[in-house]
Amino acid sequence: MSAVLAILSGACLLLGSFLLLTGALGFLRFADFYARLHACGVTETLATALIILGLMLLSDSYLPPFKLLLILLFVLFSSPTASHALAKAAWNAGVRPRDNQGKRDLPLPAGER
Amino acid sequence: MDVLSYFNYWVVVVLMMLGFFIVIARANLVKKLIGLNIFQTSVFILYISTGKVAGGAAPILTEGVTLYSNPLPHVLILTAIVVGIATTSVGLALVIRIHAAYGSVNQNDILQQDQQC
Amino acid sequence: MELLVNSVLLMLLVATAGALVVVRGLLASTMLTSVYGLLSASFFVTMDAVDVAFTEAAVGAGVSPLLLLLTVAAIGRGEPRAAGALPILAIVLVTITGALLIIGTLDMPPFGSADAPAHTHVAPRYLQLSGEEIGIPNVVTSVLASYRAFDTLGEVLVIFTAGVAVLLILATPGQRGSARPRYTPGSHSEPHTILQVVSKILIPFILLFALYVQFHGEYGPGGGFQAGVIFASGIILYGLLYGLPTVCRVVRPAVVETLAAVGVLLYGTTGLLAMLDGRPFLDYSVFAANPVLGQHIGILLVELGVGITVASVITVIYYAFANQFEMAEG
Amino acid sequence: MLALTVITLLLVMAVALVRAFAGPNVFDRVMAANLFGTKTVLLIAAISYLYGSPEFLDIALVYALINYISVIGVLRVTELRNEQRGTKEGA
Amino acid sequence: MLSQLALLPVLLPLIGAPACAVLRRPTAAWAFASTVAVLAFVAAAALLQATARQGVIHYAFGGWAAPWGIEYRIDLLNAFVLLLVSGIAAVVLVASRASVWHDIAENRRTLFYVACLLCLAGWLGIAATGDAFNLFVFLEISSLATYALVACGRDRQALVAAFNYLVMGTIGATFILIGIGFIYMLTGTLNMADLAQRLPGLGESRTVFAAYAFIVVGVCLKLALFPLHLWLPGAYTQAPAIVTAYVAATATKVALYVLIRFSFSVFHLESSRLALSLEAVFISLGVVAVFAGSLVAVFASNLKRALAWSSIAQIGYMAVGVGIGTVAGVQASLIHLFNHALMKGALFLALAAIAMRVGGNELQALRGIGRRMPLTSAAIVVAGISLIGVPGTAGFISKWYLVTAALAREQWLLALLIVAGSLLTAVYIWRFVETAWLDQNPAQPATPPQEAPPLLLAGTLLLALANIYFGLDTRLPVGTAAGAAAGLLGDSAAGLLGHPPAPLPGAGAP
Repeated sequence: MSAVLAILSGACLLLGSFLLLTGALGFLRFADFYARLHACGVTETLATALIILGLMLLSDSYLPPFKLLLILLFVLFSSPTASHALAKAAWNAGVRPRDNQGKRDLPLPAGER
Repeated sequence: MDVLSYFNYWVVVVLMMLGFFIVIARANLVKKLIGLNIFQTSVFILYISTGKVAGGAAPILTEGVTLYSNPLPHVLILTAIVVGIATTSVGLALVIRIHAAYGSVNQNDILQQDQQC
Repeated sequence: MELLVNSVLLMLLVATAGALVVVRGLLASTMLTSVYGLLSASFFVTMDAVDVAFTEAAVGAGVSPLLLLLTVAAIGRGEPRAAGALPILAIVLVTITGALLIIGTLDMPPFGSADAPAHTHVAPRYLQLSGEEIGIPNVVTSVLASYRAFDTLGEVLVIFTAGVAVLLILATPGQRGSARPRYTPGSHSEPHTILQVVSKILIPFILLFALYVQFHGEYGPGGGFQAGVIFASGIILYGLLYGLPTVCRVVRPAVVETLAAVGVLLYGTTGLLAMLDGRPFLDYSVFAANPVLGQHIGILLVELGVGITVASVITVIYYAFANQFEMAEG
Repeated sequence: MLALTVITLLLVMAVALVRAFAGPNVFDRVMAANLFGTKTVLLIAAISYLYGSPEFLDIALVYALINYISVIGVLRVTELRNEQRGTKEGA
Repeated sequence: MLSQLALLPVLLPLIGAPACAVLRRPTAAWAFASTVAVLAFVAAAALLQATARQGVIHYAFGGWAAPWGIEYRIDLLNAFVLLLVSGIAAVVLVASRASVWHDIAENRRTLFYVACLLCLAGWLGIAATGDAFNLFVFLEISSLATYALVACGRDRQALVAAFNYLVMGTIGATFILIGIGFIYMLTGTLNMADLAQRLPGLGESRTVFAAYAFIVVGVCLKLALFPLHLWLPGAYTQAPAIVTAYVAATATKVALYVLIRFSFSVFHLESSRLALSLEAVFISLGVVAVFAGSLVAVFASNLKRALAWSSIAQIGYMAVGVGIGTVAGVQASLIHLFNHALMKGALFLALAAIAMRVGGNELQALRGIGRRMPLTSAAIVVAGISLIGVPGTAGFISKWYLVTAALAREQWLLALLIVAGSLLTAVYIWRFVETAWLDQNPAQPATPPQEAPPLLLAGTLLLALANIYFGLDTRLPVGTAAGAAAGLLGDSAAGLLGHPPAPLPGAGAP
């Protein structure tokens, strides 16, 4: 049983770490703000959930997984909200999506402005 | 080995000096306070580093654990952190008033304005 | 592994501090300060200083960047200036001080050695006897609230002084009492519905968590100070989203200012009770015949005093700063 | 595996630091700080298991909380400033 | 009750400050703060008596024994500083009402008095404590309150002065924190008595040297010893008149106490190899401070600024006393600490009264002030001649002991320089006398006398007369300082038995 749990947890951690790395890569390399936000925001939620799940599988008493669950819940609430707020604030401040080279602003869709 | 055991302290010294440098070299008053903040935080790191005992556990008494890190520096630094935030908040309040009175938070501008009077 | 985590964190700290030297914009500096706070807090965790990490996270990464932000908002971002002449005097001073510090470290006991004087003289008693004398597992709380309780009273007084000083400095002339937000309707163009809804769900849990930290401080990391900061941050979160006038209607400034003094007085009175009984100040054995129970009650009261004062003072400081910000806005 | 996770987290933190330093605009820095914060939460949680000290988890919870509040704080403040600038320019 | 006496002077303002904050009416706050300060003074006087009678008094907080808990260990020196600080604070606070009502906006007055009490609690806490870290905490309480008080000044320059004071003060405090950290690492203790026992065992450790250096630099920043004095002139000149009187007469004195305490009772400077080089440092910096401070004071056009620079000069004298490093030298330093507090208290209170009536302290505006405010001006003159060191005043006593101490070490040049410094003091005091009486303001015909408000005048006169009284009856400062200095420099038996003071200069009539 414990061996199964260990393997499961290892898999979760590994996958989570991998997702984190991809997110970080995107965060570092993508050309414009919204793409970077996308890279972080999307990977972050899943990666966090996976890593915390992996950690929960490792524990042998009640309290730590409970606290981890609280952390997870909190992150699940706050992280998307923060991303949303960031995007909205950036948009309101006049930051616009750019083309793939990050050189100029993309034209806005017809409905906007 | 000898060098390794002091490596921690030396890095902390570098941190302190970076903070100290910001305090005395930057003319922007907010930046000075940030430097002060860094300087103090680095001193905290020095204290906490000295409290660490290799292989020790956090000083919360637990069954079966015999070696703990030293709790006294922790207590001192808890107090010092409070002192730090208190100083920062008073300094920032002063900065706000200075900005209202001078229209600038740059030391050189302020000096200039005072000399003109 | 510990060594690796340790060294990487230190290097990240150096990188952040270096970036702070170079970066000129105030908002960027504020963000970096926040990162510095988080990093140093993580470093404290690896050094087993859980209570300190707790506090540094709440203060270094939370409160002080927030105050910096409010200041930057009130004074404007400060256009980055071209670098002036190389500050030679500063470099010389820093080099001398740094050299002196390095000299100072040379005769220090090596990092982590268990037989350093600091670990063999006074501290062992706390670790060995606090279990019997105080009866609570968290040794840091024992030392903080009992062995060195007078220092902690000083600490509460420091934070109280900060509150008094900020009010004294930022008091607007002509207003009755100290700095009070003016009840003008904010000009928030569009409400943040999502943020408001999510935060409204979270705030009760934040306050609940603050209470947990307050009363769990004897058993785990936490205590009055940390709880106070968390409680205040719940109030601040509300203020950020609903505007200063709204939060002032919910949590009245006059009440908070009084509470700040009440917390210190609670702490002081706890000590005075022992004096009235002819014992030394802050001797908790006055509360119960059983010394361990007396310590329990004493620590509980004292920590409560700390929590009340810290939460109120931080709220007061936030009000005073946010008030300036709204004045700058208006 | 735990060690690997810790190393990855440290690496991601370094990346976030680079962004916080390089910008280019405020929101990138805010995002970097936010990312840094959430990664610190995970780091503390992972270290808690690595070192076998469950009491670290409380700290991770506080980090998550503070992180959220400071992001909101930054955004509100920058936003209000922009509004302010807008009204001034409009007037 | 006697067993609690050691704590009372600190505890009264400490609990009084938050209690004062609850009061709503400024008048009530003033009355309350004054009462607290007076009570603290009474307690300190009783404490000094008790220490003189029964020697060192120990007080263990929370009932925890010394190196584990925090301890007050009140000897003659502690009690002496406690008495001085609480006494000056009591006089200034009682006298403060009119001036504060004149300078401070109505909605700030209550908080102003709360800050005053916090300041007092901080200073007394520093002076009483026997724990190095506790000292740091109380240092910060007093400093934070002082920054806010200085910032209450009327001009916007006060804000800048307060900010500079804050930055330098915090650097100083952080240096002290580094120093304390170093010695903690080496000894494992924070209790000063315990430190004093364990430090000599370490021999010539570089860490001890660095620790001492950091503590000294930090304390000297707070003390405003010459090259580290940059915050002082601005802060003293720009602060509200009462705050200058309150702070100038006390804050630097407490810092000097810390310097002496760390140098002689914790680090045993006198028996360490460092002594020689540090002696040179303190004496030369002190002498430079005397001349630089006095010279700037001579040319200052604002009397308050002149006296602020004069404070830097007087701190120089005290540093010289510390540098001489003998019992006589430290004794002289302590006597001057006492007398200088009386002089500057009187002078700055008088300036507060003048600022109320004239609107400022520019020398130009003071023409003919001798006729308009005869008693206040007389007080300035009395305190001024005491500052010069004319026989028959307190200032003479301190200079006498300083010169004697220098001569005992056969430092003739130093003695000569000390006397020469006094002549410079005479110049700027004379400038005031000239403007006040001899220089008629042609545009303004003789105005009727308009004295300071009664309480303020009473406080000023009290301190001015104290300068004469302690110039004639020197038992209190000289005797106590002798005992304290002897107690510091290892001759503890003499301290306990009330060591007979060094030969008085002709028993008061030289």
